[in-house]
Amino acid sequence: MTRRPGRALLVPAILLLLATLDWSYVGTEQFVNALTIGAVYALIALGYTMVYGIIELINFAHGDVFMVGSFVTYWLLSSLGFNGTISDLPLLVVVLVGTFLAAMVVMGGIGVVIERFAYRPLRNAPRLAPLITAIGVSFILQNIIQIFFGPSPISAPQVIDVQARVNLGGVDVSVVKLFVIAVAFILMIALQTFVSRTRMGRAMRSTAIDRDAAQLMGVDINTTIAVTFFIGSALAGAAGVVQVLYLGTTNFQLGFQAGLKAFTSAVLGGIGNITGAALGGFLIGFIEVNSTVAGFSRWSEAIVFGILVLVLVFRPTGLLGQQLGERA
Amino acid sequence: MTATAGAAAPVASQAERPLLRLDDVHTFYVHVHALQGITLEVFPGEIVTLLGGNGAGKTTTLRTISGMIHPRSGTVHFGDDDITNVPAHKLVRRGVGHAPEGRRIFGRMTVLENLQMGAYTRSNKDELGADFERVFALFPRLRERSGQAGGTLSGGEQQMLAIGRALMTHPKLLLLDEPSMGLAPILVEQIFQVIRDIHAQGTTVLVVEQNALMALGVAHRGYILQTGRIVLQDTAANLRQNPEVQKAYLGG
Amino acid sequence: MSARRLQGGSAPLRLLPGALRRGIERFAGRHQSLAVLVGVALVGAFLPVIVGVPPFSGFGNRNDFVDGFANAGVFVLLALGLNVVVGLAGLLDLGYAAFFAIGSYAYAYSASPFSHLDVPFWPMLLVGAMVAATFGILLGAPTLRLRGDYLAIVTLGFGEIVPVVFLNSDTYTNGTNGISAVYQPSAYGLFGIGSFGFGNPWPYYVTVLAIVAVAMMLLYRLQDSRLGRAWVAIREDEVAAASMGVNTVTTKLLAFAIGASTAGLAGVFNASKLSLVSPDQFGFTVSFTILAMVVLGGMGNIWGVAIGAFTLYEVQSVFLKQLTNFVHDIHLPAVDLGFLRLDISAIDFVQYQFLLYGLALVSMMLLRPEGLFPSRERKRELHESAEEAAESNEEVVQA
Amino acid sequence: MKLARVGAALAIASIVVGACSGSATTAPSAGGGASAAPASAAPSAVGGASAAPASAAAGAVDVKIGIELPLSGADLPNGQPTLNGVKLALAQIPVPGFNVTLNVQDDAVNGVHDPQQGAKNIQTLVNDASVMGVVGPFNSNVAKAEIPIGNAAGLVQCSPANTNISLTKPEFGAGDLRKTNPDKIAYVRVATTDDIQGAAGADIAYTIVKARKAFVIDDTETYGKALSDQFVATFTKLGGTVIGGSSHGVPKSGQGDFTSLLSLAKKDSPDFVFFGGVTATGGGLLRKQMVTAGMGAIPMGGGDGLSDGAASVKGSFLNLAGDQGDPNTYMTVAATHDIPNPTKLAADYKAMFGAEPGAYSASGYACAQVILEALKNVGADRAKVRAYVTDPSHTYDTVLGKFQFDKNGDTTQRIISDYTFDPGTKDWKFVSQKDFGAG
Amino acid sequence: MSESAPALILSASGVTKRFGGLVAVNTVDFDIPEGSIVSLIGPNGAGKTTFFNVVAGLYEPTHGSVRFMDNEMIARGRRAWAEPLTWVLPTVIVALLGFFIMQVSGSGVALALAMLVALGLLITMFLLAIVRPPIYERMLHRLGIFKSARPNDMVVAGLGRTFQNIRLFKTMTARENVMVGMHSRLRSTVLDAALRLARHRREEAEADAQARLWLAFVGLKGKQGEIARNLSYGDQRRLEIARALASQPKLLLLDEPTAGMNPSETAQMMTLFGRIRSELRLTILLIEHDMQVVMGVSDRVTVLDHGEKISEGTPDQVRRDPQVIEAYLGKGASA
Repeated sequence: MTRRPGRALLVPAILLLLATLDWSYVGTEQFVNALTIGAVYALIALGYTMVYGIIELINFAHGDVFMVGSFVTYWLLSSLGFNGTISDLPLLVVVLVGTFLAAMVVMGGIGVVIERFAYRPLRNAPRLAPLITAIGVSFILQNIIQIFFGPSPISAPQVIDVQARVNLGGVDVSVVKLFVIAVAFILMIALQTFVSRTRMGRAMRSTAIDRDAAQLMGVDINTTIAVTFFIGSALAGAAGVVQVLYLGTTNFQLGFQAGLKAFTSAVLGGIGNITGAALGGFLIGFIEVNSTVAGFSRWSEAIVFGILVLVLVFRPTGLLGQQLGERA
Repeated sequence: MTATAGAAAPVASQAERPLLRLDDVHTFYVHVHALQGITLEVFPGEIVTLLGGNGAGKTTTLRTISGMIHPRSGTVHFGDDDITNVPAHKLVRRGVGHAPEGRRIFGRMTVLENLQMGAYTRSNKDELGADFERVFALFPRLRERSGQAGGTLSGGEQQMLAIGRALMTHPKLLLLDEPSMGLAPILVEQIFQVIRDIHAQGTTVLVVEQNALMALGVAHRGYILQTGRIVLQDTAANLRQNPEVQKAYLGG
Repeated sequence: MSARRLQGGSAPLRLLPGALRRGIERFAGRHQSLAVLVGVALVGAFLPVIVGVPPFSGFGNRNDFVDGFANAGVFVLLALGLNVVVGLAGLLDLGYAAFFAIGSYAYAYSASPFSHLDVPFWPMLLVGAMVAATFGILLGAPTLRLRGDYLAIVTLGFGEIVPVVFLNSDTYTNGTNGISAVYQPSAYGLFGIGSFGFGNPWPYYVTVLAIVAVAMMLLYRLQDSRLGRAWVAIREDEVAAASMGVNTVTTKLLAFAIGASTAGLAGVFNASKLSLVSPDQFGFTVSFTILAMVVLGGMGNIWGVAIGAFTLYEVQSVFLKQLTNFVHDIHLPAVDLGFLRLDISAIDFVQYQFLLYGLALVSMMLLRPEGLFPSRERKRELHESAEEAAESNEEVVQA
Repeated sequence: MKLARVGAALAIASIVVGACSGSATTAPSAGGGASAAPASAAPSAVGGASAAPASAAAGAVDVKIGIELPLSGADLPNGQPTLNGVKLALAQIPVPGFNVTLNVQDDAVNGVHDPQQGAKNIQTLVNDASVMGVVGPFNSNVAKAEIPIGNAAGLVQCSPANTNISLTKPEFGAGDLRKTNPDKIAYVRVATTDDIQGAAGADIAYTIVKARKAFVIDDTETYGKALSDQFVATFTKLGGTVIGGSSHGVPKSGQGDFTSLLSLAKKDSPDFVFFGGVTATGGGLLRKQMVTAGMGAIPMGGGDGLSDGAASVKGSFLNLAGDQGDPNTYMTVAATHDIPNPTKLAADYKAMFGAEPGAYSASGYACAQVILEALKNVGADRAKVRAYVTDPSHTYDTVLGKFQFDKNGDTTQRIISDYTFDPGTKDWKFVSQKDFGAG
Repeated sequence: MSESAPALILSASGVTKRFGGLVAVNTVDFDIPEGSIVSLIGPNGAGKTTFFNVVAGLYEPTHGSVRFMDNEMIARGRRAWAEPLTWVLPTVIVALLGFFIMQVSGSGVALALAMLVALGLLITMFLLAIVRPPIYERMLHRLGIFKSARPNDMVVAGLGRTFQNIRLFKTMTARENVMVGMHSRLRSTVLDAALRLARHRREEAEADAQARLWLAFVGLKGKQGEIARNLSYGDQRRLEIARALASQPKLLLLDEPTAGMNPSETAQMMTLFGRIRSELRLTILLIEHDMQVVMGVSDRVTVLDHGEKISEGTPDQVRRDPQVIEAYLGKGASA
């Protein structure tokens, strides 16, 4: 494909322009809010999009994996005896790194287990069958959490001081939010590098394109799909940690809305496309914040979906999705 | 053709142990009895061709050999190993390379990445470099296009890439499924020349073809399949002379 | 002549001995509409009888059951409608509850103290269906170019937008409070079973049976017509269908419209029976439940889908709710394993509804991915992937 | 496939195991845990049909109280403590000559309260001839589907929690709900209505907190929206300013995020934030985020949906909101403070269920008291029980204090109390109360 | 037609199709005289199938146009951007009118009425735009707005096709497949089917009988009840042709109909082509790799390479064209 080089820069240029315009409209604080909300959506959306890319499954349980991740974080922090801000910086760093690692590993493992028992047996089944099991799994996860942690919202320890602020261009911005955004970007870049540069990343991409051919190259499909689920779920686990750090509360029903938004993000960006999912997540964050600023908080959900519909009407495969050749 | 190629073993010696042996293999697709007792052998250093009409079971035979599908009964041996139920991805390490029907290249990955996928199971950097050189020597076009997405190649180039990718697995036995399908006559000749070259470099080849004329031109021996059974096996020369074969497959 | 009809009609008959079944199938093949009417009538007469005998009689009295059956009828209708969209035309619609909402609000607005209007129920059935059908077309139109899961997310979006619109349009919908005291139908003394009213589920039961029977009859007829073939053709291969002269746009829109109109009917009926509509009744869980009904029943098979809907409704709203009482009543002995004591009778299953429901969904899909009563097409599709992989000679799409 | 089945079996086993540990969190004394079931002291927490007080005589008349509450999913924290309140009442109040048990119906479908299921449940209770009265429902829209059925059947319902004005007051359309028997109402409730609560909230905010500029948020649900609308109306009438002129709706806020709304509010520097909603739809989160947004010093208030226990109660507003801020930071309004002996109720509840009572446990208890009182006076006759309960001349002496039901079935106890957060006890502290009379 | 020689059934001029940066077909002119068999050959990836899909209405061309049966059916949309205006403008005008009347008369009723009418108009126009009935198309034409025909429009106009990789409706029976092919020739509506009117039943019975005839014509007699996917490969190719014929086309596009067939099957196929021409008097456009087929049946042959036409003429002319030999046939393969 002989792409004109200007074309590749066009999308980022337009986005940058829009972002700048929006910045001047909503102001720095709301801009950071949008990035923060978007970062959480984007992290969850990545898992959606990876799983979709490799086995074409809308993994409705993914939002609940995120929810379980937040509970794992809560359990971890509170059973280690942390119940508030940690002011000792080295300790904080250790706790944060440890929490992220632990939550990501645990959730990745859970993702692999889910794939093994609920989806793998249905790999050759009619394509709606795994969709229904995905929703079944979502109910199971919700109920298990409800059994162990109770149905009420949980107050989770926010180890980073939520009141800490830094001055950014004349505006005080919450440190937690910046941390959330930074974590999201680091994880996204790590993922992108992993998928495009490593041998396993190539295996994942080739499996997504043609499972049989990948197998003939010596790729173990089952392992590759399991790794995909591991990474996707681990990212959802990271989002769960972020949820706890940022909002300090979680409940067993958190997953549905988050999953819905993340799924929307993934589709908006072009499902199966990692950059697209991230872009979609941030876009939805911006749409929500803008509708609130414009005084339409009651309608924000309708606006998000309305824009999604509009985008898809003009670009039927999402913003960065592959265009299909045939029309009918 | 290249300095890196090992010593060629052009003529099969029937006395040797077969490199590949299928023994009374029955394969099913759920309820369809696709292979109904296939027995065939490929000896080291041979080019063997598998001919037959559409739906005769040629592709299924290759998929059974490469472990994409497992037979319900019968055995498949590769060298001394029973590989009947070994999954495809493990067979690649043992030396079975398969360029599937319809090319099946990774359209969204670059040519280079496609070749790297072929080398997925291998880690020896020096060997790999040599193999890349070997493939680029066989198909100079691929070197020119190494940065291009596989899906944007022309049909012939895609076929070259598919074969090159299979070669990157460094196979002892290369399975080629309809390498000439859908190609212009001029390219068909090139592809068969490449098959000869690959063989000359020491790789055993099992090729499934529609184009019986060309296939029997390069092969040492051939099998003819009909509805999941082998109905005829002989040397290529004899098959070319067989009136039945001429009528059904050579348009004579 | 019609393998499809025989097959479609046979779903509930698989339990019968061969000769009898073949006889019924032959009859059903020839007089299909009659067979549907007779079938629904038989089922309709059978259900209230069976609940009078143990063990069912232990769970509640007959009126409770009949009331539940009338509710189940609403879901049967919804599933039948969604089956047209998902099962026949292959368009994955995840926001189907929107049309249910539209039908419900159409009736609630036309016949309640809120609007001071009192349009009779019976014509509103048609009007509700037509309003829903119109919205089916309007909401279906933007999705025409979309494929597979992109379609799914857009329909899901509409499914979320519609309740938000009802929630925020206070002037016309009474906002979050919803419209209550919706008028109930008048039987004009035509039924011998008493009038529609609270506490007497029978007229509703009979009405919903009649609606279901008519809907099933019409759907069978459509499925066997030019349109039905076009739906299946689009599901199988949209490009090929278009290249054979099928107008994919109108055909898809008709699928949306007919699916939506069935949901509209269900909405009108449900609003009148419940006498209440509120925006929170039409969330994603409703859409999803209907989809699960269709998939569990066997996509594309009208009888199968109806049975799937009935079964899932009863599981969700009766069985799981009664499980605690049931298990408690049978007094299973507690099992002492030393390290832990299992007393099944003491478990409060109400709390585990989610878990049981989720497990039921997962295990049913694992055991029968093609649904309880797969249509002929679906049964084969299940085996498609394996064969397809083998025979595929698809080209890598260029560009 | 085989593995998958093993997985399913494991999961089922986990329910059973989970059941043991799970029920321990809600009701360890109820026979769930590893300990042996209590012999006879308490009714089973199973909620089945056998919750009999130990004192029940043999040969007594079997009657039931119907329970119609959301008991699964997200609504469980609303339903379960209320149900437990009823159970406590049954265990503590002797009803000589009767063997009173429960008929428990859950109106949540897929974890969300569902009017259709509610209608079906009330139908089931109507059809159970031994049910003399019903405690429930919890949610207003469920009530709207149920009231006509109960009214037609003459089965009295006592709601512990409904506050929507249109359920009882004819001027807001309640007459339409009881068309079948307009003069025989069959629905009463022990909670004060939204209009009074919202107005009281505004009154307190204006006069006690001395707020002049309020920012109002609601959860777009029936209760929250009505409360905020009433707050906005009264607050404006008193002379205060509501930023934006009306309430800002945040749907599904329990799972959402108030950050950007708060950033928006901050620009207009409000001196009061009012939340119409309950803890589960975002009450606690909102307070938490106000702190994050640097608005921790601004007082926040809400209705009785937020006054759900001390900070030690898991999942309560105070538990979620944390204890940052000064004593005047939060305030809620709720029903009367004159509960005769609140500590005894809490202690008894804790003894029986091993947990703090919920916001509506006392209300559930009171509803049970009302029905039992009627039962004692008129015997096992559903029609008479209905007539007795709804008779405006009867006064009930309950755990909520003394009250009557007016001709619409609303409680005459229209005292609204004001609570603030007490950092010492980490609990709500009573400040004042005001009687809104019989209006 | 007034022109010389045989009339053209299809005439493509300057057809170009780009996918992203890739030019699949580059300024190709192509004519098909009525009653002829014309072949399109060229190496794989030369753009044959893409050109085919443009002609069949599946792809909108980047440049150029296609006339079919004397109508310009396919071209790049002209003034297509103006189409949404036709939906919105009437609405705006009516709404403005309402405002005007309200200003003049001071009554809100007129405005309300106008708004209602405007909304109705908007919905009507929108629905018209989706369904695109002939009236709407005529209106667009009068406004100078041109939109390419869709595949089904081409079928109605008289074009039938098969696919390179067989694209049957796999789970339908052979008979049903053929009946889908008849779709555009059947008239019964939803209502007819729902009410099972006599007319609908008659039409269905006729269609059924006709489907059997078509199956018999291609040599699938007695296989009407078979599920398409269970048919043998050759039979599937035949069924695809029967399905295309059922739409009663004037021009039949066959995309590699003998691919994957052995010589004897190919010979039978060639006989079938002959019968289609002689008995049904159809024009055929053929994409083929098998030179024997191409040279055996074609009146004219066109060669594409890299999206461009490199040669055109009778089979003999093309076979000797050095350019064709170099790019496609190879030196030894002209046999």
